[in-house]
Amino acid sequence: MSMNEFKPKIVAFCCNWCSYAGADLAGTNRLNYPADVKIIRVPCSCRVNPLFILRAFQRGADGVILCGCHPGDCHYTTGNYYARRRMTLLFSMLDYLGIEKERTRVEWVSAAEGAKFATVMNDFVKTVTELGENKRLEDLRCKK
Amino acid sequence: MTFSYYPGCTLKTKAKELDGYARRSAEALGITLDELADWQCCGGVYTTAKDEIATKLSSVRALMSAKKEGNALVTLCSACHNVIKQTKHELDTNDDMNLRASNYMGCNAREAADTEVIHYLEMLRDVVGFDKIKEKVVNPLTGRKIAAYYGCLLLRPGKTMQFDNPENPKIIEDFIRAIGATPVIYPMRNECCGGYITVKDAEAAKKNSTAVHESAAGFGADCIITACPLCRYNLIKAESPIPVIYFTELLAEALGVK
Amino acid sequence: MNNNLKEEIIRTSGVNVLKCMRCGKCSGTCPSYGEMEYHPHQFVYMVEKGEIDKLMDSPSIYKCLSCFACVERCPRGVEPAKIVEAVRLAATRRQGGNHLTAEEIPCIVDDDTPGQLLVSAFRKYKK
Amino acid sequence: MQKIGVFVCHCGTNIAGTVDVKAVAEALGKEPGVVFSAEYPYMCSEAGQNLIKNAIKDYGLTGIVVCSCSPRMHEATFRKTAAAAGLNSYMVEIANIREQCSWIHKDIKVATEKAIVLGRTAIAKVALNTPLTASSSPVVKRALVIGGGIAGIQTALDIADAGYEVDIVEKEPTIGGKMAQIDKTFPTLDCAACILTPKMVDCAQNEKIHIYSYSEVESVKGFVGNFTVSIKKKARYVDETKCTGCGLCTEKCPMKKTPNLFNLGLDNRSAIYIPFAQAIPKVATIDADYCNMLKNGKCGVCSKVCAAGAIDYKQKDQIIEEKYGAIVVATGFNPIKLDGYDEFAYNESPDVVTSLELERLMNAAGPNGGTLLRPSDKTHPKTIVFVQCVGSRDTTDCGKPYCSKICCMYTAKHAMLIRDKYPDTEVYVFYIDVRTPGKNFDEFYRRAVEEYGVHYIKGMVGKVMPQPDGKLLVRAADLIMNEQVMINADMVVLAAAIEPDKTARPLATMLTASMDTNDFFTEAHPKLRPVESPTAGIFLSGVCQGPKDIPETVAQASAAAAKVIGLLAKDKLLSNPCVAHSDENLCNGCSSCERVCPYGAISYVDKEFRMPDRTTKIRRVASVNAAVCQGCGACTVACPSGAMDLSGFSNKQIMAEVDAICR
Repeated sequence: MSMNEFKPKIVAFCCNWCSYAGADLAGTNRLNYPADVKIIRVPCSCRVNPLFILRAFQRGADGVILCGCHPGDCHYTTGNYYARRRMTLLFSMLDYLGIEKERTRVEWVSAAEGAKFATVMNDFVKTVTELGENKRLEDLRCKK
Repeated sequence: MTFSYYPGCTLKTKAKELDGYARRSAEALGITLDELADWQCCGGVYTTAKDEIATKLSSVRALMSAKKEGNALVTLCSACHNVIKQTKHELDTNDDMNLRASNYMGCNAREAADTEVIHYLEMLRDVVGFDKIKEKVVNPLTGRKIAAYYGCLLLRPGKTMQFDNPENPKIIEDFIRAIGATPVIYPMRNECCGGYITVKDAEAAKKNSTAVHESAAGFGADCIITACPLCRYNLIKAESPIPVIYFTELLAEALGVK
Repeated sequence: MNNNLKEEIIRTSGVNVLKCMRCGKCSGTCPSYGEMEYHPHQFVYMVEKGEIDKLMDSPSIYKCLSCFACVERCPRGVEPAKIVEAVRLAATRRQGGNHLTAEEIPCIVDDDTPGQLLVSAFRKYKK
Repeated sequence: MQKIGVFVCHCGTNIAGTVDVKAVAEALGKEPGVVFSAEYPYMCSEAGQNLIKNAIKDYGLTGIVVCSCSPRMHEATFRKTAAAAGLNSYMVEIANIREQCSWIHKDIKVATEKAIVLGRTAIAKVALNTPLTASSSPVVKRALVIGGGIAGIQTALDIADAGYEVDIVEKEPTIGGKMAQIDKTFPTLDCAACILTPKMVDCAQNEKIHIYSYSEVESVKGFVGNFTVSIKKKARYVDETKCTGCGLCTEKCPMKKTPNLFNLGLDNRSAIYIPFAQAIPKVATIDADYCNMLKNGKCGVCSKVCAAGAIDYKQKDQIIEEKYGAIVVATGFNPIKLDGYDEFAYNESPDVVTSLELERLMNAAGPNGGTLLRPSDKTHPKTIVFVQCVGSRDTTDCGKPYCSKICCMYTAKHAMLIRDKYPDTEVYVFYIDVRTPGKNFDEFYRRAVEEYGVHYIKGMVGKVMPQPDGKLLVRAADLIMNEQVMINADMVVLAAAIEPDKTARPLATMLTASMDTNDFFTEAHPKLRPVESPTAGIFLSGVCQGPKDIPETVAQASAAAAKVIGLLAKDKLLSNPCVAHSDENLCNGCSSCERVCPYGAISYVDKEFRMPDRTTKIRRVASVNAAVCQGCGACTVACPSGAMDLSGFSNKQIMAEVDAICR
């Protein structure tokens, strides 16, 4: 597969209150970002279990991004702080396992930041595309 | 404290007193000004165009040699300060400028931006401290009403120069208070004297300069001080009714080293 | 409408003329306003319209003092002075586009003329 | 085995324009578990909903997926549709193929492929959905209004009118807000105090309304229908219940050099003060920064002259806790600080004033008793220049990018009033655009020009230069004449941009209500839910949501009140059933979940378990209070044994979604 054709698989976890709404706003404002990003709605960034991210990489995702409300603005007061701490640990472990740090990211996107959502996604897809396919954690048994 | 010092071309010719008083005062204040060995003329004005690289290289070289000396760079002439500071900012923010300057110079030009550029007045305020100057004054200029003339080069563009509030500066006023005189606030103190236009349109320059000295005199100033040889030249050419002198002259006078 | 020139001006100045909201504060603050045929706000608008030739041929480009009052006070961060500079450079870079020659200097200089004046004038008016 | 129905919406051309909806319906029809798949131009229309209902009945569907707009838009609609057809409303999933697909992609092939992936992700999820039933919680029949300006006053009056208790928390010693400082109102020119003060009195006299003046919200806990709010009553050193508002103390107080903040510091008052004659509550307050008794322990004059014995120098801040069903934010605005605009000489000359300062200068209760005089020398100004958009529509660091909306109208009002009262005064208004949409607004502005001879000049002022003779030389552009004008003015009035009150940001954090980048509260929907915050139970009234004038503020205040009344009228609220639950067999009682729960919804109970050997054992296990749980899911990740899970967003469901995306 040549680099030009490589289309990364990217899973984006978005909290329902800020980032999912921010993604909607990006749509309402017709701001483009690559179709490689597929969003999973979660109530809060703290709902994202590290296992979900491991599962994504196991199933062949090339990048995983977690978006939540800005620190201090969490709908559930403190959820994004939990998420930030958990992800810091998880990402450094993944880095150790050979999943480059650039393949994982946490971003804060508020409901009003449609433009930021699009910018973040464009940038993330670009970064992951440059890294190429992720094979390190992919479970070949999952492949058909 | 030791600083690298960039005097600039005019301070070696028509504005020797700006330079001389500055050196003597610095000495009196315990500051060593170490003149850069190989400085070249800054070019007088900063060219804002993105594709003008060569015109900015003398500033890059000055920054680079100060970095080699390991000192912050002190400037005195407003024009030199403006050009060097803007060049530093461009190196800091513009990758293209960096690349092209590096190609010209055969080294990594961005490193030049590490050099801190401070104007002599900023040195007085932030390094020496106006309080300290007040203590060292032997000949306070009590009763003198002095108008600070900033012009444009020291203050603008405000975001790059970071010198003072560009619309309501107070550094020279504080300086005037430190040497025992009374500052005169007048609205034209941050407006342009006419600058280089005097070469082609002396009348237009005169109009600008006249507005400045009329404003200062109207508010009761008995003298105007500046850091810029061109401002001084234009104001005097426009027949200022009150003397226009360099701020370093007053500093030297107050410190008793004139 | 000269699109190539327009692009050149926008590129060399680094200014986004579309940010202008036409308030005229640049012209309300310009100390050289009275000397100019085209005023700072017109520079911005005419670049947007691509009317660069008119600007290049106008003496207005030599009247700007580069004092940056318009840049400092613009509420939209448009930086009109950079536009004027870019247009002037485009004009002086043309063959025979110099606005100042060495021959003129002796008539201008007097005993007090600071070197700074001549250096800056040449930088502004001659290529 | 689930029987799933898939419904793909065209949304006119919004989706069908970039997504091949037929292909999507066809592809999703082949997914495992799917027994019905259809597309329709408008799924949210009655016909579309009927299509869903019929399919549920005809095919015995156990779950449905609607591929349409954002769930934030129509999830509730389709849940109702399902319920109407006898399907549990939580057996519905939405695939967002509009905001997150058709609207952001241009290529039909790419968008169609993505829509299919999003559809199959929803199918994978719905296959694992379980029917959920919402539990209910009671509603506290009392509302809190934060801010006692015209917005808060109107909201409180309307709520009280409907028979509900309502409290107003106002940080100043009196309610009234900015409107109390305004002299006249546009476009009718009636006096602000004449129309505002009766409403303030109504508030004070209404049995259902309680005013906490000189108070601030300290903390907010709870959720819609059941908030617990701590209110800090700041020490005013005067017993409100005893003070009669006679004002004798303010006359006798020797500290007369205290800046009068109600007059924006344009004159002075005493250290003990009543902000203005019609203040509500009409109770004195001591300014602790200026009172000699509080600062140095010397004086005590006010205490001696007070016949009611209301002065209490030892008074402390007091915290009051109250329960509310709904909270209305009405925190209002302030003009921005003009420190970044020294080209207009505001800090240099006292004769350069803001428009709000001009209101006080023209007000009969203001520093000059209603005669317009220059602050510097108290002379009558003959030439006045108004500068519009000072800090508004300004993308630099010191300004605001938005239009402050009210300045064009109040400037026309000021200009007109000045020309009316002082016909010898020339008035110039420098404008960028005159923005006067609104009933009778443009007519009002035109009257200023045509009947009152106000000089409107299109262009911006570049610099204001104070002159030695005390005049203000104004340099500005006249863009239509294409010339630079110089005006020798006596006064310059700056229409400063307005910004949300500084207390709004920390309040938003307490309320977990979202704000935009300018610190205005975000509404739940910009068009359809303009007075509700996205956070349930929080409502927005007045300028805290965006710049508006008095008529608009009052309209929004009443709208917010209507929403509050609608909420308080309910006895019970159905709560979100997507809450956490613990598998007692897996729980090891470690307390990890309890520690991360921000609501204290998790407690531990000792429970008897039957062991394999037929003995019983008592184990400590987690128990979730479903009425308190808000469903964030923090506990599900904290749980080391995997006992905790979240209904509606279960581990299995999210894993299935991940799998479907990566397939």
